[in-house]
Amino acid sequence: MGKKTIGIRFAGFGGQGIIRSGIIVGRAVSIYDNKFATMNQSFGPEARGGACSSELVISDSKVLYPYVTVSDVLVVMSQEGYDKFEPELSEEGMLLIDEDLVKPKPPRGKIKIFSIPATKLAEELGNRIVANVVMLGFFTSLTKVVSVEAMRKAIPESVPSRFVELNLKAFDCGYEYSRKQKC
Amino acid sequence: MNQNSVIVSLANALERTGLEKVCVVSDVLYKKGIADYLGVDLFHTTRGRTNCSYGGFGYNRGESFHARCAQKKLKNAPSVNSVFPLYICPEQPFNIPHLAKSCGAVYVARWTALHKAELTNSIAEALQKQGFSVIEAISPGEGNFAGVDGVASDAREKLLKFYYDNSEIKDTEPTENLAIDSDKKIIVGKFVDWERPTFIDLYNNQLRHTLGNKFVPYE
Amino acid sequence: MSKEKHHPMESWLRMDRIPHIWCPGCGIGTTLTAVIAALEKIEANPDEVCVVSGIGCTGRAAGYLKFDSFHTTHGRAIPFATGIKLANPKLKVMVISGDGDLVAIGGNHFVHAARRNIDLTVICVNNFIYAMTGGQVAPTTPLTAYSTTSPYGNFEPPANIPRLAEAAGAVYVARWTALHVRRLTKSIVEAIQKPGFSVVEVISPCAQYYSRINRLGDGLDMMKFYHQNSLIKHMEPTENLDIQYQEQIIVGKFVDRERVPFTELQKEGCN
Amino acid sequence: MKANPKDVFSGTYYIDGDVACAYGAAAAGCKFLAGYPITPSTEAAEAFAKLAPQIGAMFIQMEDELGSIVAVLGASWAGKKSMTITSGPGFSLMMEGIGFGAALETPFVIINIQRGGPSTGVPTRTGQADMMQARWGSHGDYEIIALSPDSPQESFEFTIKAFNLAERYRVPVMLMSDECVGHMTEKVVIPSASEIEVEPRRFYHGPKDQYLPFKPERDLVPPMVKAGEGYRLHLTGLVHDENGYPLLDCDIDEVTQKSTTRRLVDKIRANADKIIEIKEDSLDDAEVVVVSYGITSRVALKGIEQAREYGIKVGSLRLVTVWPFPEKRITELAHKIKGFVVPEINYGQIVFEVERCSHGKANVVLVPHGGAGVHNPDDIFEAIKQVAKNKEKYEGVVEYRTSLERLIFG
Amino acid sequence: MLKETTKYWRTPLDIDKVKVPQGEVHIIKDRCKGCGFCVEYCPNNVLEFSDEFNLMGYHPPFVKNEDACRGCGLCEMLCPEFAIWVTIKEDAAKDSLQK
Repeated sequence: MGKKTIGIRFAGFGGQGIIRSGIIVGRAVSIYDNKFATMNQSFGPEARGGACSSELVISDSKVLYPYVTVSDVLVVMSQEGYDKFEPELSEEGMLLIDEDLVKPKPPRGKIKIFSIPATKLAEELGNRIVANVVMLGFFTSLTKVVSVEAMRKAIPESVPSRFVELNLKAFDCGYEYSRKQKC
Repeated sequence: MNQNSVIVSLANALERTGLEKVCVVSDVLYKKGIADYLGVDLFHTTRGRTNCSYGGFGYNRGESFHARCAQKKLKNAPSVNSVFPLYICPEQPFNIPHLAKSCGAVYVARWTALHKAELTNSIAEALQKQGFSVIEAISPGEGNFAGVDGVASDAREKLLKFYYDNSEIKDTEPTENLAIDSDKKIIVGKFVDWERPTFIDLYNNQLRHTLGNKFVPYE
Repeated sequence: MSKEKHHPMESWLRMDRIPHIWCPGCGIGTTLTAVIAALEKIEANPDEVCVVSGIGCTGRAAGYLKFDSFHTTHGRAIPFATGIKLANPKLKVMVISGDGDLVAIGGNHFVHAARRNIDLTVICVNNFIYAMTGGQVAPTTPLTAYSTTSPYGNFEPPANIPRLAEAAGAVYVARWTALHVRRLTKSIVEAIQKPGFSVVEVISPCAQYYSRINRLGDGLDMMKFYHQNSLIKHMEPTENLDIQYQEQIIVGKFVDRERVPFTELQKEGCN
Repeated sequence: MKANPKDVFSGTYYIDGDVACAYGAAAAGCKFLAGYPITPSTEAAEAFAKLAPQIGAMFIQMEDELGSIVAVLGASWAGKKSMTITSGPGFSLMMEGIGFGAALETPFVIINIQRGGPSTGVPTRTGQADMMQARWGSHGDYEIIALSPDSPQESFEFTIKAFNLAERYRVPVMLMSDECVGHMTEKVVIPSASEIEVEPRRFYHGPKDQYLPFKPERDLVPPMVKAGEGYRLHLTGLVHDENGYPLLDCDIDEVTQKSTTRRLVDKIRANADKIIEIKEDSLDDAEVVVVSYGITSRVALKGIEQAREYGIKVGSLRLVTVWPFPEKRITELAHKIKGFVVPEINYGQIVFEVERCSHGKANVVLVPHGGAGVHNPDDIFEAIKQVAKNKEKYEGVVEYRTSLERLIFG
Repeated sequence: MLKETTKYWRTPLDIDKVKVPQGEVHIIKDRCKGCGFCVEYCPNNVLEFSDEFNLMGYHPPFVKNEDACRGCGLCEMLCPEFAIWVTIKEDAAKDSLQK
C-alpha cells in the first residue's frame, strides 16, 4: 500500500470489540510505529447487539479529515456491517470477514476478500470476546499497515490485565491462520 | 417578628455551640433576607438549590437535592423553615419530617416559632450532629396565608396563639403520623436522632479500602 | 411450527422498530411483556393508554409500545405525564422509566407527583446503574459495587425507591424482579386499576454494565441470583427494603392504601 | 506558577478528547468535579473519577446537571478549582447556575462536548450549535469566555487554559468541544509539570476587616477569599454592591451606580485583547478568509489546501477563543478582502458575528452543516471558489448550499 | 418432565374431564439475542441452544422436547425479544395422566 493516507474501517455488532480494534491498531501505529493515526467511532445507543463501527485514518502527516469516506481496508464481523460498509470500500481495497457471520457477494473491481472463522477460533480459545483480536492478527499479517512488534506492544495496554495472555494468544492465532491458509 | 425569632434561635444556637466555621446557605422566597443578617459566611443561592440550607418551602424545586443530600449524608446542618398554607388546596402537603427520615436524615425535629427554647436547642444539636439534619420551624406566613384562611389577618399574635392552642409535643411519634392537617393538632418534637456515617466518611473509607496508600484523602 | 409467524403481542408493539436496542440478557424487554400482558388482562383500550418515558435504556420503552407514546427529556417523564393526565383524566397514563431517570434527575418530580397523588402508574426499572451512557454510578447502585464513575467501589448509600414513594405519598408500591413476570403482571394490573400514584419497581439485570463491571456473569446469571435470593414479603415495612450488594432482595406488595387522587380534590376545591 | 507535579500524569497516551480533558483538569489543579453522565461527555467524568482520589480531588456524580453546576459554585467558593462536564441537554439545564456563577464572579470551568440538537437530539454524533447559548444562555447581562479545541491534544491544553482564564478573570469559562473531538482518539503528549503554567487563585491578602468581596483591582477583577477563613462574607444572586449585600427596592435609583453588574461585562470587554487568542495563517495577501473554530477549523484546512492548489489566495483565521469574539481583527480584515467563508456545524451562529463585524465591507458566506458529521472539505473549497470569483457585494449572509443539500433538494 | 416424574397418590376424580394441554413453541430465530432465559426457566426443559448462528451472531434455541410442552407460556413472558411464544394444540391435547 503506497498511499499516503490509509482509511480502515472495522464493523460489526456492539460487544464484539470493534472500537477496541480501532484503538489497538491506532495505538500501535501512532505510538510504536511513529505515524499519525486518528480513530473515530460510531455506535448506536445500545451497548451490545447494535450496529457498531470504528474508523482509523493512518497518515505520515497530521490527519486533517478524521473520518473514512472511502476505505482501503474493511474488516467486518456482521452481515449488517457488510451490507452497510461494503459500498464504501475502494475497488482496490481489501475485505476481511468472519466467515461464519458474513456471507459476501462476489467482489467488485479488484477487491480481495480474505475470510477467517474468527468467532469460532475465539470460542475454541475459550472466550468469544477475543474474536476481534483473532481478526487483528489476521489483519496485521495481511495488510502490513502496522508492524507485528507494535501490535504486540499495544495489545497489553489496551485490554484488562487478566486477559492479556488470552489476547496475545488470540492475536497469534489469527496471524498464524493467514499464513497457514497462504492467503 | 416570627422569621426573626427563628433567626434569633439560630444565632443563639451558634453562640452556644461555639462553632467557628459555619456557612449558612439560604434560598429565594421568604427567607431571602435571613442569610443577610447573620455574621457568618453566607450564601444566598437561586431558588431550591440550597442543599446545605436555611430555606423556605422552596421544596417545590429543591426536592431532589434534598433527597439526594439526605441519601449522601453530607456533613451539614440545614434547618428548613416552613411557611405552610392552611387554606383548602387540592394539593396535599408534604410531611417534611417523614420524607426527611425516609431519605436518610440523621436528625429530624419540628417546632413552631413559639417554641423558641426548644428550637434553639434543636438547632444547636443539629449543628453538632455529623450528617444531614433537618429542622422544620413552623412560622406564621405574615398576611397572606393567614388572611386567606380566615385566621384574622391582623393578628400574628392570634396565629401564635393558634400554635399555642394547637400544638403538642410528642418526641416519640412515628414520622408517618406527622402530616399537618388544619383540623388536627400540630405535633412537634425531636423525632429522629441516630448515627450514620457521613458522605465524606464513606468516601474516605471506601477509597482507602480499595486504593490503599495510593489514596490521597480529600481535604 | 405453525405457519403463523406473528408473536401474539405484536399488535401492542411497533414492530417496524423490533428488534429493540436492548442488550442480550437485559430485563427491560421482559418488563415490557409484563406491561402488555397486564394491559391485555384488563382489556385496556389501546387508544386510551399513554406511555411516557424519560431518557436511558428504559426510556426507550415508549418507542416500542404502540400507544400514544412520548419519549421525553431526561427526568421529565412524570411532569409530562402529569400534564397529560390533568388535561384528559380519562386516559390511562403509564410512566415507564429507569431508576436514574426517575429518582435522580427526576427525583423532585417523583416525590411531588406522589404527594399530589396524581393518578399515574409508574414502572421503574431498576438495574442499579446508568447503562445507556456506559455504566455510571446510579442513585440505586448498592454500596461497594463498581461502576465507571465509582471505579473504586460505590460509597453513596443508595436510594430505597419503595420507601421514598411511600414517604412521599404513593398509594400503591410493589417491587418485583424481572424474573417474577407473573407476579409483576398482577402488580401492574393492580397499579393501573388503583386511583392515584402507584409505583412498581422492577429489579432488572443489566448484563452489559452492572454485571460485567462487577463480574457477576451475564443476564442469565443475574436472573439465577434473583431466583435464589429474592424473598416475597408482602406488606413489609418499607424501611426494611434497602438493597445491599449481592444480598437478599425483598420483593412483594408493600403499600396499598387509599388517598383521594389529585383530580378528585381539585373538583372538591372548585365547588 | 508551575503545575504541581503530583497533578500531572506526564507521558504519551492514545486517548480520546474527553479523557484528555480530564488529564488537563488534573494538571490545571482542579480539585472538584461535579457531573452527571451524558453522552458524549461521560468519558471525561469517568476518567476524572479514576484520577481524583490519586490527586486529593473529589469527583461527585450529582443527581442532575442543575445540582452539578451549583455544587461546582459552592466548591469554588470553598476554595477549590472546580469544574463540570456535560453536553447539550445538560448544558441547557446549567444555564441558571452559569448566570448565578457569573453574578457571583465565581471561577469555574464547564466542558461542553457538543452533540446534535435541539432537545435530546443526536447523542452520539457531533454538532456546534451551542455556541450562541454559551454566550447568551442565561438571562441578564454578563460575559463569559469560550474556547474551542480541534484535537485531543488541544483538549488537554485548552482545559488548562480554561482554568487559567477562569481564575484570572473570575468568570465562567467554557470549553466548547464537540462529539467528534471528544470521541476522537489520537496520540496525546502530556509534558512534565515544569512545562505547564497554571494560574493560582487571586486570593485577597489585605486586612480582614477591610475586605469587600466585589471591590475590583485595576483590571476590574476583584480578589477572592474562601468560606471558612473568618471573612464572614455574604453572597447573593440579587443585584449587589461591593459588600455583596443586595440592593433592595428602595435603593432602585442607586442600583445603576452602586451595583457591580456593569463590571461583569466590562471586566471581559476591557481585557478582551489579553483574552482573545486566534491562529492566523497566510492573511497578508489573502482575498478570501476562512473563519472557523473547533473541529471545523481542522477539516477546513483540507478545503483551504485544495483552494491554494487551485490558485486562490486564501487565508485562515481560527478562533481559539470564540468568546470574546475578535471583533477588531475581523473588521480590519473586512476592509482588505473580498469575503469571509464561515463553515460551522449549525445553520448559522458565529457567521452572524462575522457579518456584524465586517460592516458590509466584505461578503460573508456561511457553509452550514446540519450536524451528525463534519463538513466535506470539497464544500469548503467550492465556497472559497465562489467568494473568490464573485464581483458583486451581497447584503447580509449568503448561505452556501453544500453538495449534499444540492443532491437532496436539487 | 411431567409425564415421567409426576405420580399422583390418587387419581383425580375429574381425570376424564381434564385434558393436559399440549403446547406448541414458535421461535423467530433471527430475533433471538441468546440470553437463555427461555432455555433455563422452561419448567419442562423443552428448549435447548442450537449450534447455528442467527443473523445477529447468536445461538438461538430450538425445540428439543416437543411433547413435553404444556403451553404454560413462561418462555413467552420471559423472552425480552418477543422472539418466542406458545400456542395450545387444541386437537392434540393429550390425556397423558391416564397412561
